[in-house]
Amino acid sequence: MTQAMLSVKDLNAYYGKSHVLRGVNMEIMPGEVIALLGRNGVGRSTTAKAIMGEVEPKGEITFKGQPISGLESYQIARLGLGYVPESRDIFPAMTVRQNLILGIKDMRHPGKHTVDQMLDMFPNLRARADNLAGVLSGGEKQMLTMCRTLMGDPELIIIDEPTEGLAPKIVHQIGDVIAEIAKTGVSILLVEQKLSIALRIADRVYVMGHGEIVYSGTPEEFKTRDDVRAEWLEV
Amino acid sequence: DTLKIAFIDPLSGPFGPTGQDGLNEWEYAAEQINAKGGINGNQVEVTGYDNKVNPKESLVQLQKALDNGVRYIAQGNGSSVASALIDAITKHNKRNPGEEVLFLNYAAVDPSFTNDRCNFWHFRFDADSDMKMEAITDWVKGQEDIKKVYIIGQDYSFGKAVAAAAEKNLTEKRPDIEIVGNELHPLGKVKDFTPYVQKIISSGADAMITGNWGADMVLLIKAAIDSGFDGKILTYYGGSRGAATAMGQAAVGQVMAIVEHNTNLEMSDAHAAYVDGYEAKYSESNYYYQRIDNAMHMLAMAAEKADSIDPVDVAFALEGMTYEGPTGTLTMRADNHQVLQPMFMSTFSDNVARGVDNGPFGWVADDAARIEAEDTRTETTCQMTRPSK
Amino acid sequence: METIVFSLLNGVIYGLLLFMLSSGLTLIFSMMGVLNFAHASFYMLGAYFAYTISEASSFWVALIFAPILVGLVGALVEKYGLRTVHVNGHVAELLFTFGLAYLIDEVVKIIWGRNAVDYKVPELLDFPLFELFGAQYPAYRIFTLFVALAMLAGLWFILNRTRAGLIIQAALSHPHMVGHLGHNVPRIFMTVFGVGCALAGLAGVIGGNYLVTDPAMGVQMGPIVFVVVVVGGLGSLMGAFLAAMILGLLQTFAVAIDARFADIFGWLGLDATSELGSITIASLAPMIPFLMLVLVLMIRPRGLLGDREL
Amino acid sequence: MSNIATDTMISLSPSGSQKFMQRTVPLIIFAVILAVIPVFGPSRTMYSLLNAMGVNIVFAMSYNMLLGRAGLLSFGHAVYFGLGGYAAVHAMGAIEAASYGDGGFWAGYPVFFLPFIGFAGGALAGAVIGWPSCRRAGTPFAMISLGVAELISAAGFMFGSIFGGEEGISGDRMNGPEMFGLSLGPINEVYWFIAFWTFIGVLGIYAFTRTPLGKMSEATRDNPERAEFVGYDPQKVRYLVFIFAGGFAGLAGGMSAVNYEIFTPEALSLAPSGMVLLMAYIGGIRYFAGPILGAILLTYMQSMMSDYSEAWLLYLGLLFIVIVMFAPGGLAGIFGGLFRGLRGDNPAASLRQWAVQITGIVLMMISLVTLIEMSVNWSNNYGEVFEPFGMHLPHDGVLTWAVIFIPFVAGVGILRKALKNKEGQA
Amino acid sequence: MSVPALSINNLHKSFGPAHIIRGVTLDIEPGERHAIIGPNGAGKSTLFNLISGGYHPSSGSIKLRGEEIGGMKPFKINRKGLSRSFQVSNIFSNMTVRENVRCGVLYSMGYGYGFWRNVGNLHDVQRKTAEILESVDLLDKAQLPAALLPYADQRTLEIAITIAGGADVIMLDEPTAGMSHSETERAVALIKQATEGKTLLIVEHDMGVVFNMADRISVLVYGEIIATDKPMAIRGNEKVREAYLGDEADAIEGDAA
Ligand SMILES: Nc1ncnc2c1ncn2[C@@H]1O[C@H](COP(=O)(O)OP(=O)(O)OP(=O)(O)O)[C@@H](O)[C@H]1O
Ligand SMILES: Nc1ncnc2c1ncn2[C@@H]1O[C@H](COP(=O)(O)OP(=O)(O)OP(=O)(O)O)[C@@H](O)[C@H]1O
Ligand SMILES: CC(C)C[C@H](N)C(=O)O
Ligand SMILES: [Mg+2]
Ligand SMILES: [Mg+2]
Repeated sequence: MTQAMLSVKDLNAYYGKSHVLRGVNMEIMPGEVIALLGRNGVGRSTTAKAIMGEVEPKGEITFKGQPISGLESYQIARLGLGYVPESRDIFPAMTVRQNLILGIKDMRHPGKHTVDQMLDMFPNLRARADNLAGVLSGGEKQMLTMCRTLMGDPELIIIDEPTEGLAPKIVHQIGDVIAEIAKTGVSILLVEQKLSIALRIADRVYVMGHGEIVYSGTPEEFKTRDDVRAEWLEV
Repeated sequence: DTLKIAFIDPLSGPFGPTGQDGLNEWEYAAEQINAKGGINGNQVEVTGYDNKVNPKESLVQLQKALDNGVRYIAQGNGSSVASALIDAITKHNKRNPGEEVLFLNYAAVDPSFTNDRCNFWHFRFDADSDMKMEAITDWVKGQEDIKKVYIIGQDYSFGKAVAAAAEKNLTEKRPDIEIVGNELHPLGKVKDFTPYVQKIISSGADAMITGNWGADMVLLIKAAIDSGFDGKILTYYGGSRGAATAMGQAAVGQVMAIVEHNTNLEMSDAHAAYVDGYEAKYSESNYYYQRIDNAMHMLAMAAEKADSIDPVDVAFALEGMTYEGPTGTLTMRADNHQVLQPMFMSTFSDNVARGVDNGPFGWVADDAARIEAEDTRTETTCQMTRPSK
Repeated sequence: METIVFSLLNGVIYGLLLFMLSSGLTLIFSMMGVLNFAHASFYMLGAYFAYTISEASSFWVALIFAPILVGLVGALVEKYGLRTVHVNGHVAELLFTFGLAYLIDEVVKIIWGRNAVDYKVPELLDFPLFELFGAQYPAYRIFTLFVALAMLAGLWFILNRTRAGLIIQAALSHPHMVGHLGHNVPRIFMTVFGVGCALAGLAGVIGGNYLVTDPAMGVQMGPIVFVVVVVGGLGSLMGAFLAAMILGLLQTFAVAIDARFADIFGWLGLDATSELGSITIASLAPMIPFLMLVLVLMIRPRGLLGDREL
Repeated sequence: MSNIATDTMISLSPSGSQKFMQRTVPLIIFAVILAVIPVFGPSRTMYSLLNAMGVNIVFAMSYNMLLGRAGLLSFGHAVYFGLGGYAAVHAMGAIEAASYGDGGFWAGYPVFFLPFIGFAGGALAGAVIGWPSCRRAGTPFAMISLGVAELISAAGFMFGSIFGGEEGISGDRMNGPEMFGLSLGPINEVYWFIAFWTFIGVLGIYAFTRTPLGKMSEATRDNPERAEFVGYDPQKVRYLVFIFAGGFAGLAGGMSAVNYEIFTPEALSLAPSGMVLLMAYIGGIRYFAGPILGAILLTYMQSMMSDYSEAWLLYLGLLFIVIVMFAPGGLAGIFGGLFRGLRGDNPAASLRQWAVQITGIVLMMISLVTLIEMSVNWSNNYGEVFEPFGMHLPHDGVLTWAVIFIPFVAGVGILRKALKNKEGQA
Repeated sequence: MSVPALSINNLHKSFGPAHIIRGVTLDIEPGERHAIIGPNGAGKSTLFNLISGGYHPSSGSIKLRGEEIGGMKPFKINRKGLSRSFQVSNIFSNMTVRENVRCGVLYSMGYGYGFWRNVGNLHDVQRKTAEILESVDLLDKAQLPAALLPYADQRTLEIAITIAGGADVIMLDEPTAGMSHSETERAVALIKQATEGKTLLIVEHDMGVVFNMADRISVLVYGEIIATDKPMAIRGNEKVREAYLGDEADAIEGDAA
């Protein structure tokens, strides 16, 4: 059996006294695209944050067999985990190009992507390459964040709500891009609300409810499970 | 009983060291007099109160001192503080009859304290800045080769007083001397005096007169020496702590200071023992304020004469009192409460029996450099109002 | 003529000293956004370390090791102090350094005493290099000129040739994100702060014997360092250099000018004996930096060459 | 308009009794404390200390109108304190001149009300200087205030007729009509004057926080952009707040003028501006009462601690750093935490927790104080030795180092354990 | 015909060389609900900023009820009765929810920069605040610090502050971004109710919201309005499909989970 890329066992997390994650278990195999679904506020973003070390994780998280809970976030990143947060966090006072350069972890060993490739991928960005990132439109910011993370050559990317606030057409494009990225062999953990996208590109689906994984299966199987949808996704 | 003296001067902060030296000498003087039975049978107790050279803080410390039963205040660092204290003490004495307080000024030399603003409760044991300038210019009078003089000082009441006196005295005593510059610089703000010094050098001055003290004095002299100024530097406070280190070999014979004492004067055995005792006790500081020793003795004599340690009695007794001090006869003028004492134009030297700042340099004054007490007398505009006895 | 030559020379040297002092702060302030109030205290530490080292061995050893030591102190301060406060924002950082300044000043007094120490110019450089209009020019001053230029070059390299600057700037807006991109932000912060302090230390090694080494030297130089950095413009080393030079020259020229307000504004009917009229230009010298500070902030908030506003 | 809205309005805003408990009671307690102090027959020192505290309380509170409430970090607040104070001293002089001279307006003006003049002076200065400085917030504001403070205090030494040079301007408070039977001569009478104005100052500043302008100053601090989109000009808000802060600083200046009967240009300089910053911050800028605590503590340290230790500035620096690092809420934050703990579900546990923490802190302090005092005494080099409680602690004594190390190690150990426990509980 | 509530004429905006708004002309009638859609980066938020005073137009005019407001300061425009929300929540995070709303209310009720009145005693302000909280259903959270609100509630508060001042032209920038389906529905209902009788200008990417709410829709692409029309017509417009909607035009419900 191949080793899981990322494995999360019995993960708990707290905000102050509120217990947000209550024993999350999940596994991501190399090259897999996983969609993490769930209602607002069930803890999907928190799961991402806990894996990335932004929220203190209680439980076992291993990446390529190596335990990563308790590591500093830069150490986690250097192991090959990329993260596109919900808040996007572009660096507003820097140009688009500088933002991209910052995605490179070590200038001496730049990754396989170059800034130019990235700008080709998103023509919108190319036009703004030397503008300050702070003035980008909401959608442009989203694209920038994804590219920036790719610059670091991650083996697994956690993407939190990439399509939020995007024009319908772009939403579709983003879906394509993610699928494209996946094809290069990168594993992806996609936190998404829009089922159409999630189901189109995911190999497997996890559904989260009340801080736990309540369902996992393939998209095909999931489409047949109206009960899961009804109980955990719709209102 | 004890006679309590409150020493209100800076004990922390940038001026802390200067204040600490003063306190050391007051304490030492008290110790010595206590060993001989105290003042009129009372032990003397000196307590330091830190005013951080701040007039307002001085008033808080004054209240503290009053609480502790203090009736004598000693202060010297800064005429501005002295001025505030004089005001406060006058008001206190007016508002609290029977609890009068006496102010023993050992270093604040603004001439107005013994002129227009003279005050019964204030006695000054240091020569005022006019008197010191008289002494300096008297010395200049004899120096034929000094033709051009540059006056530089700090921009505040004291610096202005020095400049005015220098100008007035020089024109009177040596009308041939050209005053090639008269400059005031901001107090304690200049970091590099080189531009000033170069101005002085280009003016062709053979001598510079300055009342600067603290960092302003050290930096000024250092810049002058580094830039090769070779005229005389006539100072008020060249002898104070830390200056010798900064000046170094190059300043020998060039820097002079007007003081009431230096440790290389001829001293009686008793006095030498006194100085030695001090320097042994406080190895980091040098014996500097002879006037503190003088003040302590005069206070003792006055108390004995009045047979009381009540400030009012002591004040009346102090008026006009003479004292045979280690350097000669001292007189406390009755008309304005200013002491008259012999002064010395000391010269910075590397050939000394006693060095300062733990170094090889020190200050010397020969007989020619001595100014007799009577010669330092200046006119006063004081109109003293005295309390009824 | 004399005055002009002197003032130029002195202005330049004083300006360079100011630049040396503030270059470290430019680094720290523009990269980390920390208004380090203790910067001048690190300058003082540099001078004292240099004094102690040069007593034990020589000035040249001190020239190398004193800044390194100061840098280490700075790095420790960052690691165990500033880092904790960082999360509470810039005001907290600033206040931390404010307290640190007190602390360093007091500790210096305890270790080296309250008086000036005899930190001497190295004998090798202790001679008048040339004489101009009767005034000697010490070789050491010219030496400072070269050190300052070397610093300028070195710093320019650090700021422009390394990505550290970018990373730190990024970390100011989103520290977590920078971590997620694989950058060890804390270590970079520590390094920058350390290097900034080391630069202050170097200025102390040079300035300590040029001026005086005493416990008040830090307090005296404190505010003017800010002026240089702000007037020069955030993030701009050349700006800081320019500002330092302008300040140095203006202050020196002001001292050299023998004029009173009345001489200049006489046409307004200002009387030389009046209070306003009798103010000399020279006495305004120490105010010039602050006047510049206020004017620049009001008219051109990004400073002379800054690339962004404060 | 519906009933619901009316009902909810009532339920939303605190009830009358709540208001009374939260707002009126603390003020009454404050007034009572002020009124009761003389009953204990304070000494002269105590009085002068209390008076200084009163002045600093108002000064620090006025500073916090800027820093805490409006988010404006100023390094030059003493300028307004000083200018207000000077206005008051000059007025005091005018009163004196008028009462010995030919009367006029000033002859009838009681010294007791000089703080009004101070307020006017400070506010006027704020109105003039604030105009350019309030255009920007944040660091530019801080830097401008620094520059302005340096400029004004330098000018203070230049214009002798206004500021009196190094010596300052003095006055005599015992002139003009008496108020409330207070001659203001003896210090205990001055106390009543100070107490009165301290209360007025605190009350006034409190009232200000409750006004629309006061509320909007907080809003502008949090989010100036949004404030602009609800109809407010952030510059104008800052400017108006600045004037008021200047006014109350001037009020404190007026109190100080009467208390000390002297004002020196130093009062305008960076040092007091820095001090008031320390007071407000150490006290806690997020709490209304924070600056009061800070003013009390720092005034005490400034005047009294220098009697006990030469290293008092070192202690001040340390205290400040510790607060900045570990208790950004300041003293008020610490007390608030204690209070909440006591009212929480498990007061006994919190008490135990604090007892442990305090033990740890005290142990570390013992070691630190010993180290510092030993060093200070030793470095003074007069052969002095630190001798607390009859112990003899020279720098080379074994006992000394034992007193330094053992409590330190013990203290660190205890604190670590305490912190671990706390985490375990969470 | 009545004066348009908002009338934009040949508006341009450039940032340096970047020409972002390229001649927008648009009239919005009083009481109309008007949506602006368009690709990311088309300039929708920029247009909002121009109208509300955040940016200074490069050229062209903006009239509010016939009065020119182009280039005025935001607070002046706000006082004339135009209020906006932000794409990213922009609230007073250290204040409570109630205080946040009150900040929105104060100026419009004439209390301005007053420093002689106690806000606690301004009963009309209290009442208005309560009304607004009530209407957006935040009453039970009134005493919470705004920073602690869940995301969706923060968005709601954002709207509450915007409508608090009683402006009759309301501009909302992506009010439902990041909300779940149910939250979106609630928000839509709330917006409909709160802007009853007022002029509404809204930017949204959620086509469900747009088509459900708008009387008319303008499509902004690269700084130009390529179409302004009734929803049905926009849906059928080929240019719009190509530039913006893509295949989504058919599945207009939106498909938030
Ligand atoms: N910083 C925080 N402090 C306190 N509670 C928080 C914090 N961040 C999130 N929460 C709470 O934790 C829970 C889970 O949040 P999380 O962001 O993981 O949800 P999510 O599933 O990603 O939902 P969303 O669709 O809102 O992004 C929510 O109830 C949220 O209110
Ligand atoms: N201050 C500015 N300087 C330079 N370019 C700017 C500035 N503000 C906005 N832009 C550019 O203008 C374009 C329009 O931005 P805007 O924010 O208006 O887009 P938008 O239509 O709201 O997009 P979204 O739907 O993604 O929010 C973007 O390409 C952006 O980069
Ligand atoms: C201690 C002295 C330097 C004080 C100074 N002479 C003065 O009167 O101000
Ligand atoms: Mg989320
Ligand atoms: Mg937008």
